[in-house]
Amino acid sequence: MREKILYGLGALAAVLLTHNIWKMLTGLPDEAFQGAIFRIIFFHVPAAFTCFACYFTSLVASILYLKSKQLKYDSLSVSTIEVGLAFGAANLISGMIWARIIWGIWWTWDWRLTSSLICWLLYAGYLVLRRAVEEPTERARLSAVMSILSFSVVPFVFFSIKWFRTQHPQPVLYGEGKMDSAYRSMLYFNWLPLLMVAVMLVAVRMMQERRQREIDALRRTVHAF
Amino acid sequence: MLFLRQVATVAAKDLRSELRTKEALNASLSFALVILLLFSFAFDPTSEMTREISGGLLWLVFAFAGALILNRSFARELENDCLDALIASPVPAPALFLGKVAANYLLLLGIEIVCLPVFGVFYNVRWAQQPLWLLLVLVLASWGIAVVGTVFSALTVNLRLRELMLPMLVYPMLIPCLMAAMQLTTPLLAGQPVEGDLLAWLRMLVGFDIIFTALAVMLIDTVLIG
Amino acid sequence: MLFLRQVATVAAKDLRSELRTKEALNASLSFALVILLLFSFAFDPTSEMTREISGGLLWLVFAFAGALILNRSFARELENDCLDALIASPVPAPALFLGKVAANYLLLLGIEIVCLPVFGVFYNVRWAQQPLWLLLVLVLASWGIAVVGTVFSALTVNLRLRELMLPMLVYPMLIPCLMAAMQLTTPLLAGQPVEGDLLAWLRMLVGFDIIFTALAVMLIDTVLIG
Amino acid sequence: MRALAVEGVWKFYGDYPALRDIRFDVEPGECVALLGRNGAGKTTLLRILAGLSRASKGQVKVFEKDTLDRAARGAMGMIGHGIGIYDELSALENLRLFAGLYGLEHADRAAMEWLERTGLDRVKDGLVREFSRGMRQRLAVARAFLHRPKLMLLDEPFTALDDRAITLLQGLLKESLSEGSTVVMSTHQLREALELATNVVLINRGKLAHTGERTQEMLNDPTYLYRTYGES
Amino acid sequence: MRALAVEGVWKFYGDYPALRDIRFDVEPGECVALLGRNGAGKTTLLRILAGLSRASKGQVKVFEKDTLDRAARGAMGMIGHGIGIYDELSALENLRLFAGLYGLEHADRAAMEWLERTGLDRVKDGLVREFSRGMRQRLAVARAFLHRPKLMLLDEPFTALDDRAITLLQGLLKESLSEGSTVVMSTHQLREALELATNVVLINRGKLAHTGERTQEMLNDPTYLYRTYGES
Ligand code: HEM
Ligand SMILES: Nc1ncnc2c1ncn2[C@@H]1O[C@H](COP(=O)(O)OP(=O)(O)OP(=O)(O)O)[C@@H](O)[C@H]1O
Ligand SMILES: Nc1ncnc2c1ncn2[C@@H]1O[C@H](COP(=O)(O)OP(=O)(O)OP(=O)(O)O)[C@@H](O)[C@H]1O
Ligand SMILES: [Mg+2]
Ligand SMILES: [Mg+2]
Repeated sequence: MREKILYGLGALAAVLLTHNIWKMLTGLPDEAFQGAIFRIIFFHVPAAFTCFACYFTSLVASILYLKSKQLKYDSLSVSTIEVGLAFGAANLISGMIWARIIWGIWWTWDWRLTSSLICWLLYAGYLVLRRAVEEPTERARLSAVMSILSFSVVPFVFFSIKWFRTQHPQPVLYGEGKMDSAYRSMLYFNWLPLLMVAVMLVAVRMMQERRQREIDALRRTVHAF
Repeated sequence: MLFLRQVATVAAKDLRSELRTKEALNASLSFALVILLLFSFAFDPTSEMTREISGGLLWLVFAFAGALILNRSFARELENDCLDALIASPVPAPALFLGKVAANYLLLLGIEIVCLPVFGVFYNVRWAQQPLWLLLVLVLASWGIAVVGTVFSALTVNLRLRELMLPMLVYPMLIPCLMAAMQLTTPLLAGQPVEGDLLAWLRMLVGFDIIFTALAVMLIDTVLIG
Repeated sequence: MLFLRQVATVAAKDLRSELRTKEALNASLSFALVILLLFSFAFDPTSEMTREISGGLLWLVFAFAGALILNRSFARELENDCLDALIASPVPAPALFLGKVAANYLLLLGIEIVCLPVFGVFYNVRWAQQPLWLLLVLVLASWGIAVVGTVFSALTVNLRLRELMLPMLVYPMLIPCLMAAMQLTTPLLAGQPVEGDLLAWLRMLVGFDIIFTALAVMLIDTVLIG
Repeated sequence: MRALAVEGVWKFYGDYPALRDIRFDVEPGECVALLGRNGAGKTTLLRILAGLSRASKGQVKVFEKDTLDRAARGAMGMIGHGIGIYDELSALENLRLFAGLYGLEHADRAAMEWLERTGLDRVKDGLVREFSRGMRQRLAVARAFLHRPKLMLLDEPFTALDDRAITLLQGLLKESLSEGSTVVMSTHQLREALELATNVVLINRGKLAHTGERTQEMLNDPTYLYRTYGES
Repeated sequence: MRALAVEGVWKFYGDYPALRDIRFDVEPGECVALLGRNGAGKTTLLRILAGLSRASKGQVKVFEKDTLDRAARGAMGMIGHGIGIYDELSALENLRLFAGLYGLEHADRAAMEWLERTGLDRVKDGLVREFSRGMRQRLAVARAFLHRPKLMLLDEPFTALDDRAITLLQGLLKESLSEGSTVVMSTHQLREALELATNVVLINRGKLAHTGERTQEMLNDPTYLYRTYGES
């Protein structure tokens, strides 16, 4: 049953995405300065938002784990971080493609770009840390701490364009940013399917984690003789 | 009061056993020298550009050499299961932690103060033109390094790959702190005072120290008692 | 023949247990990335000078990340006193040593080959202009790092201060090798072939490899059996 | 007032229960031998009692206080696998350090007293690094007894000790028992343990298999216990 | 041909002589209990016998060959404090590795045989990391016996083992003794050791204090040895 809902969600997301891409390509005019490539923003920005949402969920899950010691929160935390890393990578890569076309280089050591990368590396470090701890309860405890500490970088990524002078564009969605309403609504509307994909992936990963735990426990009981 | 005394007891113990053997201190100092040397090979330091990158260089050296001290901090407790003996005592975990941070902090500052003149000689930099500001930056940034490093030292102490995990996790976390220190140090070494934009970096250092000290003290119980 | 089979057995064991967990590999890779990041802050790499120091930067990253792999090499044997079990077996110490060198060498090369494109992207360098020469330099210099690092890993494995001693001893010893690699890599990354003066550096690399391999194989018995 | 109350303690490693609903009480002055096969969960339980690890479910009360409580910690002493002594400090410095951490009033006097009692006063300024194994073991004992714990937790204390060291430790334990202290020790050396014990707690794969007084039967044939209450 | 000949072995740590002119012979088929108080030098001696450490003076011959010799090493097996097993490899991979290192002809068959004999064949593909302590211990035993050593060296093999594990190990040792192998083991658990031993070597602070056959007297009262030959 649960799986059916998940597949349904995935299918819906796919439909929405195709619809959006269709509209992007046919319905929206090219942006005045950047031309066709500007459309990448519809993936670049929602990917970043989804990624932040995942990290935030992981923060909450980690705190809950430390409070309740229930391993399901640990599963949630690791699942969201893995998915968050995937969306973070999507954001980075789409940004790099964009940069290649607009700025002519793949990468520049600008604060937004760099802090995104730091953030990505920190959460990748979270996964490396997890692999280094055998025992599930201890792993959950240590990685919860790591997740909480790591989150301190996220606001930094978010506000870096405000705090520093960056080559990366200034905010257009919030603050005094301006954006054409057609673009804006498209952006939000494209965020929806991405978020749905994220939710689906997290749910699948959580199921895997639970089964993995069951298998591990069974194997431990077998190996305990 | 009792809390402070406990912090001091733990710090004194760490300092005493470190100063008795000077193992981590020597290793870290000579590592710092080796890195300075390696860098000077990698980037021909006679050129003008040394001046531009001096702050960055210096803090890289401090960060790398400091990691050795930090790594040793909790590793020292593993040898005879001393960590268990400490945790089982009535000293609260935050006191334990702050004691260790304090010891590491002093050791770090010591190393930095020894390295500065050496750096000045190697790279032909007159580093003492703004001594007070420089000291302030050292004091603030080293506290950040000590706090974050000690938390991670505690976090990774029981891992098989301790030596590996610590630098891998600590450096990204420290980047804001190191960055600010680098940005402040370069002009200070060139003799310019801290003003204008630079004050923002100083604020960032202070913020970093406060946030991470608070987080660390809150989380240390969880880290130490499984 | 038997000797080679023993070398292969030991190398295969190391590679297998490393690839099963990928711990050192992952950690060392992400450490490499972190160092690239740190360097980019320290030495504002947008400027023209990146090109001048790219070789130096690259080999510093390899040296730091490699040290982690090397550190792990004999440390891995400590966990359950496996080193004793290995030494007590009829495998001669040189076979043991070369097996471990081979495993480390492959891991190092793997890391380097992953890091190169990343480096190219981040520092905006077109690194693949002289692929064969570059490969030659990588192959030669990594062997040097692997041999020297593994000897010291064996030497320090039983010291309490393993994490401290290894980098402290290895880097100074590696300076000739790293130096040559840096001098060769910078022009190669800029697209110039190896000729003239550069050939001398290449000879130096080869000499370094031969001398240290010979020395290591001769001394390893003494190092391992106390 | 019970010296120790273990109230339905569970410990999970992941989903694997290493301890399952352990519950027993220890009255002051008792000496409990904590027995069980390899992997039964003795170390896990002792670490929870000492406050080095938290139970997943259930509670442990030491003199009716939580194990994380300051007073409870001050009343406990532990000898685990490691000696818990710093190699870079001298014997006296080590004891003084722990006297300080436990907030003893006459730290120096207590330290000197225990150095004397363990026969280490001659070498009190020697670095522990230079001590032989036997001397280190004595110092570990001195450290554990320094603050006169009312509840002593011992994890395989006789392992790898020679007859003389065992005699020293048994003597000290007997003495502190006679002064009303409580002792809980895990061990595989049934004979040594049962001689001292007044009560027995047997754990079998994480479950409490038997608790009760030590009987003469057990003394005569230590494996009796496993045969009667353990799995084959 | 003597199985083991220790000819005037000294070992210095710095200036401190941990072993002083140790000399004794072991004939094939004997089982020697190496006894001594903490710090007597048992581990030091066993490591020299196993070729893990070199004597400062004197010689050790294993089947009349030097300990560093290939054939001598192939004829020895050792169980030390650690289990000497890789956590990241499976049980089978571990045994296959050591079969390879010892150059056994039918590596796979030998590995499987010992997995069966130690009751580990069901979990042969499980990573050692996930094994319980008892299983790890069994695997360590399997590794040590894998190449059917003619001379087995054991350093405190019974320490921290439960009754069942001790029985397994004693059984295997007895079997290999009956097949003509030789055993040298150090231990503080006199009772278990003396039951098995045919000969006794007692070291006292690095000096040989007594060598000879095990007598009924020793069995009846294990501390007899220390009282008679040791310092008080
Ligand atoms: C690898 C390179 C890049 C990374 C890591 C990156 C990262 C991010 C992140 C994390 C956000 C969302 C956070 C926020 O809403 O403030 C964002 C938003 C945005 N990015 Fe990028 N970016 C990159 C390259 C680019 C490039 C090359 C451009 C265009 C020239 C660009 C244009 C934008 C725009 C317009 C936004 C929306 C800003 C807003 O309103 O918040 N990005 N980027
Ligand atoms: N850190 C850990 N991670 C996972 N499992 C563990 C851990 N520590 C102990 N266990 C498991 O918990 C169980 C109990 O272990 P414990 O060490 O408490 O046993 P014990 O009774 O002390 O055994 P021994 O007599 O061998 O010392 C074992 O099955 C063990 O595998
Ligand atoms: N690596 C070392 N460095 C210096 N001294 C050592 C070293 N190893 C052992 N010793 C010393 O050598 C002597 C013999 O030690 P050894 O470990 O062989 O004793 P043992 O008989 O095995 O004792 P135990 O019964 O406690 O295991 C001791 O005095 C010890 O302090
Ligand atoms: Mg135990
Ligand atoms: Mg010994």
